[in-house]
Amino acid sequence: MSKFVTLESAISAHLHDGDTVALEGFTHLIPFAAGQEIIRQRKKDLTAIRLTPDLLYDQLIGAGCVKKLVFSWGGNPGVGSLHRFRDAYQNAWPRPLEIEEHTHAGMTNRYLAGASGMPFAVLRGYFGTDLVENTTNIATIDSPFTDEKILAVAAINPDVTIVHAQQADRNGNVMAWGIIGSSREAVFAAKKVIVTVEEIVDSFEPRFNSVIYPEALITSISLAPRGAWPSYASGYYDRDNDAYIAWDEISKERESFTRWLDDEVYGKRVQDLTPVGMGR
Amino acid sequence: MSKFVTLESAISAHLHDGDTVALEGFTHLIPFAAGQEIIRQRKKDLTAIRLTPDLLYDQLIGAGCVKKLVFSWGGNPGVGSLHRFRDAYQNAWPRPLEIEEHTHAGMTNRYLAGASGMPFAVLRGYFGTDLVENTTNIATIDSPFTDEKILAVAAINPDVTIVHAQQADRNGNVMAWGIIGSSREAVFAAKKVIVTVEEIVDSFEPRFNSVIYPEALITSISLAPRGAWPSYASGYYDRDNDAYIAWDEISKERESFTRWLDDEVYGKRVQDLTPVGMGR
Amino acid sequence: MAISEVNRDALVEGEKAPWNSNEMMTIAAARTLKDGMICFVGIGIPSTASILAKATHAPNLVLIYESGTVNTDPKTLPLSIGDPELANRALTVVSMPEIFNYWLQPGRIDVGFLGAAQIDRYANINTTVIGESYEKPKVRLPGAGGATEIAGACKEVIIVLKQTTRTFVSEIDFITSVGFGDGPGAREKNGLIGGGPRYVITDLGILEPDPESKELVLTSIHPGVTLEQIRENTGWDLKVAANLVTTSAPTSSELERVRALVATSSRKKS
Amino acid sequence: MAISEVNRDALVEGEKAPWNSNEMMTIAAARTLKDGMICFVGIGIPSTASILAKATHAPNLVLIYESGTVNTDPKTLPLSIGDPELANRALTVVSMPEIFNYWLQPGRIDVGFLGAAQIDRYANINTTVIGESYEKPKVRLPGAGGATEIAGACKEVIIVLKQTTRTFVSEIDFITSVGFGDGPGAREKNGLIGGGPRYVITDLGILEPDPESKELVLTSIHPGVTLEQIRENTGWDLKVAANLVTTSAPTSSELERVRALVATSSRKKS
Repeated sequence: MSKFVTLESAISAHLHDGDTVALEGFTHLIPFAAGQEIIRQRKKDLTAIRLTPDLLYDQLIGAGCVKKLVFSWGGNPGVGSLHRFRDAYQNAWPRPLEIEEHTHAGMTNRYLAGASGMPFAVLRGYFGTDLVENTTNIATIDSPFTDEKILAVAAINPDVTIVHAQQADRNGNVMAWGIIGSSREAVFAAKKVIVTVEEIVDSFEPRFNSVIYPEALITSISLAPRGAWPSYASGYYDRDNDAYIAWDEISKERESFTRWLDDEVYGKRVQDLTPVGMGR
Repeated sequence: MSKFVTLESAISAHLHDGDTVALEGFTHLIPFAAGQEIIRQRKKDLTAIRLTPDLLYDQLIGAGCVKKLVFSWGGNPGVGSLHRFRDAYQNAWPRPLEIEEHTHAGMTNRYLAGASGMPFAVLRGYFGTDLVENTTNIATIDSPFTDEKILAVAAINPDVTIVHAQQADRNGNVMAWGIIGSSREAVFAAKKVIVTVEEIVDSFEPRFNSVIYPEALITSISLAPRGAWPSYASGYYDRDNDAYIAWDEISKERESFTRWLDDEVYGKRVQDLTPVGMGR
Repeated sequence: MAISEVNRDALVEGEKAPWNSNEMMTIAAARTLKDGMICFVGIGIPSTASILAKATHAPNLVLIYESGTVNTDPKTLPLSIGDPELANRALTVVSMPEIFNYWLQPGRIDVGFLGAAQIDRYANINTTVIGESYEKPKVRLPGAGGATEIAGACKEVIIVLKQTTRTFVSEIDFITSVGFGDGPGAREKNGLIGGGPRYVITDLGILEPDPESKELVLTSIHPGVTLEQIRENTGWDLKVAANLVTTSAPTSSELERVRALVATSSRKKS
Repeated sequence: MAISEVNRDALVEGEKAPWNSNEMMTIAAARTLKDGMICFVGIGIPSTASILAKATHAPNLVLIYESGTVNTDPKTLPLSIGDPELANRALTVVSMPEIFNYWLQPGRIDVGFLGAAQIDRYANINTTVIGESYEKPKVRLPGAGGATEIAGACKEVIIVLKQTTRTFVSEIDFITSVGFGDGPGAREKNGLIGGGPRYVITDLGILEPDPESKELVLTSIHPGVTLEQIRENTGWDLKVAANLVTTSAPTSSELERVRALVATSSRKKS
């Protein structure tokens, strides 16, 4: 069966209520189209994992899809707060939100452990902070070679990892370039991998800082041009900083957010962009 | 002071008797020119670290530069044995050789720990083999999250790491592409980094599978065209498999090896290829 | 009486100064960066200050952002830590495990640049929650991001924040990133390999840790600001250096550059 | 009497067979690979067999070499594990930490392909030293390389080696890579997540572990070879399957392909 399917089919077939899911991409290549399709399909009770929840998870949280958030930095970069995240955490609207909080170094190493098939990874971090008393999935181990205590963080192996990338080739391999964040580790760590791409090409051209995800790692690929907007896809479109600034207003009140949800998410349907001859 | 110096100056200034040194590159980009300059300068008592000693360390060992070898696979790939390594280990010629033996996974994680500034790295490996009783710098730790025993390997932080790469730019950044092996980790793990390159360019072009070593990591850069021969430099020349096969004969007897040393190493002087206007 | 934030820009001899307090803070921060340093940069004022330093006295500053952009040379102010400007103008872009494990963790970074919501006398900082309960905070802040390990591993750390009794508090509500913990020996006890905070730069002055006690000491006061005003904006009994100096006023060239930079921001303020 | 290696190529009904024993071994190994498998390949016969399988019945075989070449499609036989042919014809080339930690260690590889200098009845293998002393060996072999963790983590392992009393020994001199240790439960005790050896393919026949005892059992005998000959070339009392079969003879197409491949080798033999 071809891995090329519509985004609607991909989310419907591979993401289930109650799953742990990581939508990754750091500032760049954030899978917004996939996130909004999750909202449209009214998935619920998700454990949503991501270093930077960003607008993406503010939307999912505000729409009531998320039961628990595992993260390391929850703001609107350069703008301010994530109002829907705050409202859920502080006021349980539209539902109570549990959190599990780490640092970027901790989260990226948790994915790394997951990618490596290890129960944990080791790093220097957390010691001396109040995170030690207030989070889970960390432990202290004694270095067997030196007189030091080292932090261990538990592996994360999401049921589903979702990433956006610039290109897929016709064999189902995927290429991303530019800022990649922790996406590679989140992909290797996952049980299933859903990818959205800007474009399907015959073959890849060399690029600086490129990462190729071989077909063997990937569960499904969907064409989703501008699928990372308002974040960006290097070589295709730039970050829409104005949209990030505008989100502050949209998300500030429940009413304006709900209106946005109705107009921009529930009121729209994902376009069927399955390339001719690829699956279905 | 410019980082661009002759290979002779680089080895003379930065590698000292008794140092631990890693000449890395896996099949590809093996720094043969640098290795032979080490022999010419009659460096001694080196602890020589490398996953695959290859012809490179067979030459250094036969020339008497090496006190201890830390490695994971000591053969002439596809051809047979490393005769000088065997003769040194089994017959102490030209001097006794200590060894410390690991697996590729162990060695690459030892460099990774060194690159990460950690005292150790963790992996699944070694358990059940006779390596456990016969090597050092390994330990067993209990996973703090699961009921498992995990192998820890001690970090390697060489005094000097030497790598060959295709290109340096005029700012002293270095770009390698193709098979990179454990070179990146060996570079990040080192106290000093000596690089030889095929070419100095104004700026880098995008390549598949490229790695860039920023100038900040590098101690010295020397121009050494064909400096990886008889291994290869993707985009410049291919592996000289015939030379690998011929080494079997050259190295088999002490006499033929000594003749090779005299003719091809001691009898030659590294060419001064310092680019005009770069240092000195 | 604490000076309100709005009138901080009109302090110099009763007249409106030719700079505002943000500009003074940014310029003072930029001046601490030496040419050739490897600098781990956060977004906001740290970013403005680093880009300013690279554009002026420190052209060989190596700027690294946690998004993975290594040796980048932005000409406009990024809004986020991974704006296209940062990626497009970088020598190379690497993954976050490489940035955190290979660059930051081994102590390879000369200077880390942090902001904060709260700071205490030992330069411990809070960016997690305001209020006494972690579970039921008064205000939920973004959290640690890269700050915890930046504070732990960089050879030195520079902290930039506005100085008020809300930010300079005798006890912070949550230790997100360790400065000097509870004093001498605390960093070593926690295995933090970096040197800890070197400067705390505010809109009113510059503080540095006492070499012995590790407590922050006011060492420089920005032009037009009084010591009394600084004391009134600090939530503890602030120590003052015997040789307290006045920060050099921004030069016209520094001001020109910082304003040109801020004008490139999507938000049109630094 | 054990057959010498030199006359193994002339066993079929007293005449010279139209193939040699290396070819039979390579072809038998190739046949075990199923289309679509992810295969971690060592150099030598494992490489020849994998490339042969991909060129014949398993075009979607994903070949991964420890040098970091992922999904490569070599048309000539590599001499080393990182020949230009492997790198140039790969989908991507990654670092060794990525190959060992992200690809191999989590059990993502379907089949690992190993050679050996010695093997025992539980398919434990030695590639380290010949002789009883590790410090003073009779022969120092190359060592583990990637084999230890390949044997540990792949879903299944295929071992290819010539069968003689020097290679099939009752006790190997050094356990470099674990097959089934000392029997049932040994892999679990050592935390080895992979399934262990699935086939041992020699120039004389095919052995498989008994599902219960984990001891190797002869399940197939190559055409022209006798059971007696196999017993004489095994250093322990070899168990034989009740339903022992004869390996299908190489087809002319298989022979043609394997010879064409071997002709591309720098060494001109597989």
